[in-house]
Amino acid sequence: MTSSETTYKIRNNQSVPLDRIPTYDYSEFRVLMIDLLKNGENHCVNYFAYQCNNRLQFIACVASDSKAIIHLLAHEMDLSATVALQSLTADIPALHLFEREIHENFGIAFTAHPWLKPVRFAHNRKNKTAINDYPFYSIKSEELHEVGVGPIHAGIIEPGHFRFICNGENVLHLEIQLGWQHRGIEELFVQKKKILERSTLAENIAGDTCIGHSTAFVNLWEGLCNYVPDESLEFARTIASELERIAIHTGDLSAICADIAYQLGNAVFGRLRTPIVNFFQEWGGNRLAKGLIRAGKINYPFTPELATRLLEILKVYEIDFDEISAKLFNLPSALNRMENIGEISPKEAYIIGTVGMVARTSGLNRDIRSSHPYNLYQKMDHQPIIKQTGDVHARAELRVDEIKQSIAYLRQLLNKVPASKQPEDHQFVSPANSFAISLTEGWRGEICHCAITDDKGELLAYKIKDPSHHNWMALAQVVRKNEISDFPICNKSFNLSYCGHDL
Amino acid sequence: MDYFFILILAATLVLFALFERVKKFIFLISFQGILLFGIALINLLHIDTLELVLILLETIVVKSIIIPVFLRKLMIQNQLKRVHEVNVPVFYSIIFTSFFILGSFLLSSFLQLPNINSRIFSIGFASIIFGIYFITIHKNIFSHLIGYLIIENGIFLFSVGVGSQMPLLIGLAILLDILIGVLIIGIFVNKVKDRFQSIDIAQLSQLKD
Amino acid sequence: MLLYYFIFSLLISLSILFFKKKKLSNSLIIVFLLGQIAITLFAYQHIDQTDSAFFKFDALGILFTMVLSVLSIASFYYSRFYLDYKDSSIKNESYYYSLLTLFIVAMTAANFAQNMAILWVFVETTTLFVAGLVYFDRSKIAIEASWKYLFIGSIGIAIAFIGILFISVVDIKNGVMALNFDELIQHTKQLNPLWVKISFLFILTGFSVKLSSVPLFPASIDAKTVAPGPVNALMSTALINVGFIAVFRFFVVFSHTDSFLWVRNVILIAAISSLIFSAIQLFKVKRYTRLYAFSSMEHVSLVLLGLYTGGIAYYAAILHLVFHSFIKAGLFYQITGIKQTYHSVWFKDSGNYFRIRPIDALVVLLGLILITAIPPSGLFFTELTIFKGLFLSNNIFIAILSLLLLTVIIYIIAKKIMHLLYGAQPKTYKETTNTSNRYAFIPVLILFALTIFIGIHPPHFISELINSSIVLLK
Amino acid sequence: MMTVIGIILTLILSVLFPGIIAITKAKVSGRKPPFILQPLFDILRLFRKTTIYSTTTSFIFQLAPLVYFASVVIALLFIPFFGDTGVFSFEGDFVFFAYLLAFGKFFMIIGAMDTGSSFEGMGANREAFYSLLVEPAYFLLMGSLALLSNYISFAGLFSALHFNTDLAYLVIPVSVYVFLFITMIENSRMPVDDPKTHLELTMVHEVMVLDNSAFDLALIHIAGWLKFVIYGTLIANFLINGQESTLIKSLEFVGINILFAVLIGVVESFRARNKLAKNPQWIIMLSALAIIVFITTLIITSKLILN
Repeated sequence: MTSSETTYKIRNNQSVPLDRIPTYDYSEFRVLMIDLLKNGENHCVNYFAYQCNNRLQFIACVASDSKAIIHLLAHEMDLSATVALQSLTADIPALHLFEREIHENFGIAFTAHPWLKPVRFAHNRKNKTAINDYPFYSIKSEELHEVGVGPIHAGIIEPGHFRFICNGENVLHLEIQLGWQHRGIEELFVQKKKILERSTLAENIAGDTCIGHSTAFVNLWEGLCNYVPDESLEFARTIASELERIAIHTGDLSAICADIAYQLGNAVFGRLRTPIVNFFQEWGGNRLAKGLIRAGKINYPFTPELATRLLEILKVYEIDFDEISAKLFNLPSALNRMENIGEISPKEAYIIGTVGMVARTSGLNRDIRSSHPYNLYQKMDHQPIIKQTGDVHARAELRVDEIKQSIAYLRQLLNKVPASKQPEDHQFVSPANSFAISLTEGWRGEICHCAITDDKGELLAYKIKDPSHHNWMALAQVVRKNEISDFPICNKSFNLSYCGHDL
Repeated sequence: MDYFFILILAATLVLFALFERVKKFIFLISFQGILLFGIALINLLHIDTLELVLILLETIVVKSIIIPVFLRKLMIQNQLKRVHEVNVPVFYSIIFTSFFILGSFLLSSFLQLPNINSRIFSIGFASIIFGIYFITIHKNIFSHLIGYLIIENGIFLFSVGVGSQMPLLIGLAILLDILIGVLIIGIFVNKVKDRFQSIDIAQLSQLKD
Repeated sequence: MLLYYFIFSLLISLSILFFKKKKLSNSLIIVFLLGQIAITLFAYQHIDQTDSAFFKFDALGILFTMVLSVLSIASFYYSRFYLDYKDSSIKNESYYYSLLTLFIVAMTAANFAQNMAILWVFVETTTLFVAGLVYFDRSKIAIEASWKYLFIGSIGIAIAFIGILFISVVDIKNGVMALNFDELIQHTKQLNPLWVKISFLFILTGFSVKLSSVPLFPASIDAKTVAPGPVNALMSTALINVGFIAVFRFFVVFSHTDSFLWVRNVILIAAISSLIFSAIQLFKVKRYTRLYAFSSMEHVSLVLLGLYTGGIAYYAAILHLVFHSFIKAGLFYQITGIKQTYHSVWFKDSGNYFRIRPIDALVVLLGLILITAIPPSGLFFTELTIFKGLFLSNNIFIAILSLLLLTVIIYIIAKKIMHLLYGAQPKTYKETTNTSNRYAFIPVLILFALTIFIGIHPPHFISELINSSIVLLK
Repeated sequence: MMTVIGIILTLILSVLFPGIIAITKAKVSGRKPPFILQPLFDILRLFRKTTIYSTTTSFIFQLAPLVYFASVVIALLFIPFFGDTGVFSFEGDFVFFAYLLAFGKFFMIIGAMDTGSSFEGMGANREAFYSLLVEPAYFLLMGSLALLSNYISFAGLFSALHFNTDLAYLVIPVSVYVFLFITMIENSRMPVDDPKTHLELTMVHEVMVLDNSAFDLALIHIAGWLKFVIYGTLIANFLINGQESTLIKSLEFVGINILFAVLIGVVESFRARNKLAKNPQWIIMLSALAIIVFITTLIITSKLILN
């Protein structure tokens, strides 16, 4: 029995009847998962449980990085049965957070899990009693001291608590506790029935990845309802996601410069971001592109005039951008703050299961645009940019290179603007007892949305996985052996989402 | 006037201890070449054309142009950016270096050497000591090459300081030695990098029994 | 004359490198060897005559060049086996031969150098060629060894240069420098005693890479660990002789100064510490190449002891080097045989050599007897003379210490070689069709026989050469 | 007379100083600059607020800003202007001057420790360490100058600095360079510390005064400005020692100080801050340079004779 025959294989943005997904005993499931994930080309994009008629269904989605397929497999258990499952984390550490989440939501005890702590301590968890002494990893020593930072920060960032164990200025260990912004988004998806409400929810999963999450949602929904979007829709979505990438990467570069106190870079990159987000304003009336991406239609069609305007903006943008990025990467004092700081080796990055930028800076080729292409990426031959060093410098350089790549893509796309139809509401009918999955490469990395419908075709469960999900763990790892004062720059170079994790 | 060059040369030693970027090392090596030319020119009393050409060749052409260009090539080929791994923290290195410099100036003042230009002796001595120190604290063979060049510069200073007239033969010999030495050692840096995927000296410890 | 020799050998070396033809290389090598013999004979004919301003055919140079010429014939002979064993390409082969030729030329030149700068240049040149030859294997450890040799050798030679600078300043006011040894000996009264002392320290330190003595011995030991056998044979013998010549020429100059006692004490310290280091290191060695390399270090320290003792021991020291050259070269030639048998030079992979290759084993046993200075080895007579000198000059404590260390060293060497000869056959050993030449041991036997013969009955010309080379010593 | 003019100029300049830096930085990065007196308005606003003290602090915390401010004001009175002596002047006053500033800083540090916050402890630790490292550079430099001029008071030292030998051309730029960066370190500016950062883990000086508010904070800020001008004046003293009229000297003085502020603005714009672990080695480098100045003065004064 080889794993290739034992899973249901699905492509990105497709749906499948639930009964087609092979269901196993947990022990079999476990062996199969280990078998799949020991292969370096696969990584788990989602593993979750949902409740259905007093039974607990577990579905695991394992994407292959080389073949454009996603393996689906499942196991189930009786809700009343209090069986302890043997944890997969010991074999596949990347799964630790999925198991913690399942443990939190359904009270499943995983044996041999190294740190079975609630992920978010949310009000909708199984065990609703408060935790008095919140467990934090600690080391007893006279020489070490603990520094707790947050959840309220000096800068304007989202809430998160960071617990450092330091030896003098050096960090030995960092534990990150998030969950302060838990809004129950996944449940809201099920509760809110209107598609407009759901679209709005998707836009607000993570404020800085508005396009990424809403694209994932609409692709998922169209895939579920077997609606084939026309080229103009895909065109608009591709343009928007590349624009978002440029805008946020530029803003990140500005923030990195601010953290290393490079005033010129901070000012210039900060200024450069503005015309890009202002273009969203011109296009769809919102600088963060809210209301732009809708299932089955686009309310603000992309016109050839907009294309001309965008090309002008990019032309002006590129001149300044090239100059300041060349300056930044030739400035010794700036390089000293970036090189060999916050390093993550390819091996570590693989074990943690990093995705997106963090993976690509550590030599892992993980880019949904090339491995599971969607929208217009299917027609482009996207070559991911890979860096090897995995330090702050690599992450900054990757941003610069990706911006350049995105600009090139935009120029290529803008050559031919497809004509748009008048926006009209399509009546989506979702099939009963189905599962759909959508993978999108947001600027931060791979976004995974999964939907499951019940016998009436209503949403039964909706699962979201932001790229931050895994990458937070990577951040906690990279600060080790670095100085505590280098934490802000490491954090900024990852720029992970708090609310995307908290959901 | 030669004090001027000598003291700036002393300052470059401090900078060698402070800097960590390969690019800056190469710049300093090149800069030292120019300083050496200044010192040699001022101190050689009866200078004839041939000797001038030789010194010019040795300092400006070889030390501050050919070798830096070659090192630059090495740096680009091996993607060297920084020389981080050091056995002694830079902080202490700077203190040590200051003491090397102060010590060698005081020593040569104290010794009052009869047959040697003690100004040049002091800085040459400091360069050699510093070069050896530089090699011992670094774990990276590219920095060892830099350390070797610092020692060679110190030796050049010695040969200027010893006699007001440097025999042509010795000049030529040093020139040849440095050029060939650096080229061959440089080629070996490449080989080591190819074979070991790193130029960390810790890799080179298989021979011990 | 040497100029023609250089041009001749350079042409040969370059044609070997460029034509890359096996037969042509072989005949060119024979031509070169003939040239080498010719220059040796020419030098012997023109003893004590200068050759241009930079070279002089003096007795010591001639003696060591004779040794070198004999060994280079043998080395080229064994290189054939080594290269066959390595199954190397014609490209590598011509690279090897070309470098080996140049290496021999550089050593010959260094032997005859009369000018300090020239001596210095040629010693430095040997470093470059040795590094190239050590790198021949292209393995990781070969890179490591050649890198270390090159690097430490370059630094050492730079240090020696400072020493040369210090001693060469004879006329302070006019900054006149004497670079010829003969000229310098006439000016010894003008030398500054402090500078003399410091310069000898630098010179000894610098040439210790070649001499394989304290302090810079590790580089040369590492290089000898991985160098090809025939190259190793030259490095452990002829190159050591070059290092000795370099130090000895300065030693002769210093013997005319007031600081001679100080210089001798420095030599003593170097000798004793080398002996101690080699004894300690021998406990740790796990490879035959390293064993032989440290054994060379031991013999060098005995030679240095001879220099310290003076008188009749000068004679013994130089003769000791000649014997050591023949015996050690023979042992290193045998290494190729061991390598062919076990495909390794590690102790753990070897054993039961007597059963596997009886004749070769017999030769190794003979080599062991000779290198540990058991009679009829010539080394026995020289060591006896050196220690006699030590006792007579009231250095009883030093003599006893050295003898103790020597006992330890002999014990270790004998034990390791006995392991090779009679130890249990290693599991890694695989019976192979014996590819080696069955008569490969004959030249080694000739070398050994030569040692015994010279030891028992030294030919007149040898004792004459040695005597005239130490005549300048005070 | 000159001293009075000097002090008045100093006070005016100290108010303008942060404004000039801010304007330079804004201009360089292409932003709209703030009004030059904006920092002063901020301070005035702080003065109107009520000071709030944490319940865990003792009187030391309340005293610290006052002591700090007072120490800086007194230190100001030691500075000589245009070749004239300061208000106070005695032999060895530059040592006293250094200790006075150190005394003020010491109080700030124990004030920060008094709050018991781990951040402020971290900041105080860093600041104390950097101040300690600056000391050798300062004393080596002043010692060298004293050796060169044969005076051991500020006034005498600056009045008797004669740069008539070639080597003095080496002494001036290196001394100015070292002094410039001593100023940057003492005032917690780039590249050692970044006054703009608001990340508690990377701050040095800012984190130390995290708990101070209103009046106390205003005092600390003003003391910081004064310190800038004090060092600016010391640097100016290196360069102004001709026989011009008071007016020209005053203009030169103002010019040098403005130039100084602009220079700081430019330095802060065009480079990134040091990695925190690099700071100690960077600061000790100043001492190494001071040693070279020291050797130079030894050679000039023939204490060190090299043939």
